[in-house]
Amino acid sequence: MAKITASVYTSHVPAIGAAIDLGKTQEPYWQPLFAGYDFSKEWEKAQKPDVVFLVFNDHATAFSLDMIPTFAIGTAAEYQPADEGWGPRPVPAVHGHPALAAHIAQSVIQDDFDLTIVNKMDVDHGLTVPLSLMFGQPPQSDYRWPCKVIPFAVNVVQYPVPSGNRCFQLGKAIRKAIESFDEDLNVQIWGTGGMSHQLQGPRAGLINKDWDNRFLDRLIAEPAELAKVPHIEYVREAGSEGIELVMWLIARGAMADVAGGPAPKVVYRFFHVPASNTAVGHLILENQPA
Amino acid sequence: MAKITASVYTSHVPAIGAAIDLGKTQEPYWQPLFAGYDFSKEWEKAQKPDVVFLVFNDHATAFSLDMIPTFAIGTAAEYQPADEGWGPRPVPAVHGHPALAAHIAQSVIQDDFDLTIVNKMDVDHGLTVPLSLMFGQPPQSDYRWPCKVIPFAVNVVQYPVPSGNRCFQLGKAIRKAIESFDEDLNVQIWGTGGMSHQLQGPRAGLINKDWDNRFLDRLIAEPAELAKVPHIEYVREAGSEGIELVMWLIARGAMADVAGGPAPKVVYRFFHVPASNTAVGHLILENQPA
Amino acid sequence: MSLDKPYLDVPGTIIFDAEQSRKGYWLNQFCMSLMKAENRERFKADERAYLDEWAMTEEQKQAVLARDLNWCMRTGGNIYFLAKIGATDGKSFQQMAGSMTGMTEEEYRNMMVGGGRSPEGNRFLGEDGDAQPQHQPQGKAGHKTTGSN
Amino acid sequence: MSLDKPYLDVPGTIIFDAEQSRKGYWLNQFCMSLMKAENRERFKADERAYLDEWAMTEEQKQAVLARDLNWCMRTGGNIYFLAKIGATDGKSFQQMAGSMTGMTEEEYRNMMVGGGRSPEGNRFLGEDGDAQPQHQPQGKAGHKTTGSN
Ligand SMILES: [Fe+3]
Ligand SMILES: [Fe+3]
Repeated sequence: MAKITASVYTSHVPAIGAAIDLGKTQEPYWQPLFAGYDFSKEWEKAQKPDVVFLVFNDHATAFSLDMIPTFAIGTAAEYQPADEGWGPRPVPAVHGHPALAAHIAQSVIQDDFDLTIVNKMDVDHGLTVPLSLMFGQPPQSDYRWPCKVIPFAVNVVQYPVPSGNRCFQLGKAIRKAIESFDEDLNVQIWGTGGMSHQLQGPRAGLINKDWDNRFLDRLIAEPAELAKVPHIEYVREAGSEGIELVMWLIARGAMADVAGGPAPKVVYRFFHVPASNTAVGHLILENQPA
Repeated sequence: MAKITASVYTSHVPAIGAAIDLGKTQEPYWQPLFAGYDFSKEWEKAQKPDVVFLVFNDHATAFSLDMIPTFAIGTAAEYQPADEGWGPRPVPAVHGHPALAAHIAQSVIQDDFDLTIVNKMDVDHGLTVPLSLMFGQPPQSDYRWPCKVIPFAVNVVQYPVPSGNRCFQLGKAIRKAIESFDEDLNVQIWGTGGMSHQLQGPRAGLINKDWDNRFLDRLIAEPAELAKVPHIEYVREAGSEGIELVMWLIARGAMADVAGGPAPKVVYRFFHVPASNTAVGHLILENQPA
Repeated sequence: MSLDKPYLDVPGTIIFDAEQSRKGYWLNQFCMSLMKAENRERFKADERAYLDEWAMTEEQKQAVLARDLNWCMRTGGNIYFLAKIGATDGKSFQQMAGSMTGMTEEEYRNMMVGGGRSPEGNRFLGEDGDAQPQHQPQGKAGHKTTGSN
Repeated sequence: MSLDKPYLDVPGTIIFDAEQSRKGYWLNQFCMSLMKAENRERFKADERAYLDEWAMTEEQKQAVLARDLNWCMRTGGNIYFLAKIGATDGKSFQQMAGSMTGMTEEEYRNMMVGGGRSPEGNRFLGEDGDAQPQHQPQGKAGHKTTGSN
């Protein structure tokens, strides 16, 4: 049976990808940030997930205004890194898990989540930067990501985005779907984006460390309550792009405790300001044996 | 304020479009079918709707397997008739109502329906055939449809399609959205597709008049119960393509009685077999003053 | 436990679910390409060469070349996609649907005018309706070999 | 009653909702076109001519030519789309975001290294934070005219 063993939460700033790709990770500006992911890379080497269910948002890359899906699940075999205007990131193609993805789609749609099924999608920094942070740059001798990835894109670009509670409930449905899949698989679910940031207008550059850290506290301890926070609070407290944090609630909703199991173990927690315009938060939660 | 005054239900067979476009409506094969819509055309002339919210399904026309939205709402200003392989139907472009459509999208997404917003979409026979049946062919002297149309596409091509109950609940949310729009508008909601038909395999040609007529009875009298019918009953009793009938439940869910108002008046009912491979059903329900 | 597929016991019917969709992805995308007039021309000019541009299986290509829609469906095709091949050939949906029964065009058309195929005996595999495997092909094609319908 | 827009009272912020999206449709679709290298070349070769290929308003074109991202946003632009213009110009997200504050690149960068902009006074229109309309432009650009920050 497939099992969700852990959830991972991390920001996904494009400048982080650029810093990696241009070899700047040891510069004084970037060093503290990347040091914050040293533990995570070692942890992933030990965990060896088979599949990562990766919740992210497209930043006007694969989806233009022609079609804006609220929730889109990738059921393809492969996804190429996107050219976001600076050329594609020099990272491997992403390999999907079509059978598990199709299984999840079927289960979750029957649970009244109105997914869009996607078979063709270039993936932008929202998906590739978390992979780089958690797995490092794959060596040329074995140039591939160490696991399969199911991309799950959430609309957080055009308002209204899905509510925190909708995301949390969706996480529950995803858990049910994954854990009903026949094959033995070690599955992680990642929530990416955020934390506080605003990329627009005279209010650009807003950062709210206190709110961010309270978000991390509550995500660990009382996610169902946190899911009730309305959009407007994200905008007001964490900046217009801070709304990306609703995606973390999907990953959190898929953890065992939400379905009546034991509380997850907080394996790692990290917070750093700034990466470019953004506050970087990172959290690893492991499910515990019942 | 915008008001839903009536709902209309009709099949949307491609051959009906071809019969109209090729001038065959008075041939013995087609005459009884088109006669069944004479009342409806007169009724529409009296009703003069401002906007039709038109629930239909795309038949692998605008949506390939690259992207399959469960529910997609059109917020564009204009939609072109699609070339489904035989060339585009010779009918006018469809004009949308971007402001009302965007308002509905916003309201319904906030009510936890995970819509895909679409701004570019060619519309196939699923949308244009019902327009032709209800409005006739627009004269060359005034070559346009007599009202605006908000296209709402439902996935009924790749299983799993949304459940009958999900569709019915969505109808309720759409009603709430439309009736909270500031402008005075006479809005109709149409559910299209079906009735019994199967286009594939050795079982092609299946028709189930009894089941279809019972569906019409229940759609009028006990839609909430009807919405509980599982997919497999549609397939078994009404053929693999009979599943399109779940779309009628969206229109029915938007009627006043479902929100506690008076029962609608059955203005017209019609049933005919066959049109090509399909049983044609047609129903008009008018909301009554409270 | 895997998800239920309660539709596997319906005779003469393939439900286009996620599994079929994955199997038929390139076949169906090839079909979509025929919505452009210039692609229809290129396909008609050299079917095999056009098919070889797509990552379809050899079996899918053979099924298309044979215009055997049941075979196309078994390899993951969906009727709304496959209809683009029919449109390219100038066929109607009725001709396409009928072709999957073994009946002649006239036989199928007459069945429809007569009220269509009855659901009786065709709800579950193992019953005795005309859509059941033991009664294929239907119409005169069937009479030749089985002597009964 | 129309739908609530509870985000209209956040200073220095335009939420990209359905109304903005409709207003900015062609502006944003123009931006998307810059994801192709050949379009970036064509745009750089003759910006005006390239813009004229799109059904944008004259104001939207002027806003793009002026590289005034606040102006672009008022006409319906969204930052993720507008970022494609910045990418074409070789600008980073930090440079783009900073350009909307009136600060120099260095001033903005220093603000971020110092922990970013505080939410204090910037939650509601009418408060007195640095993102409020009465304090624009920010940084040295503001000091010149108002003498205070
Ligand atoms: Fe992001
Ligand atoms: Fe249809």
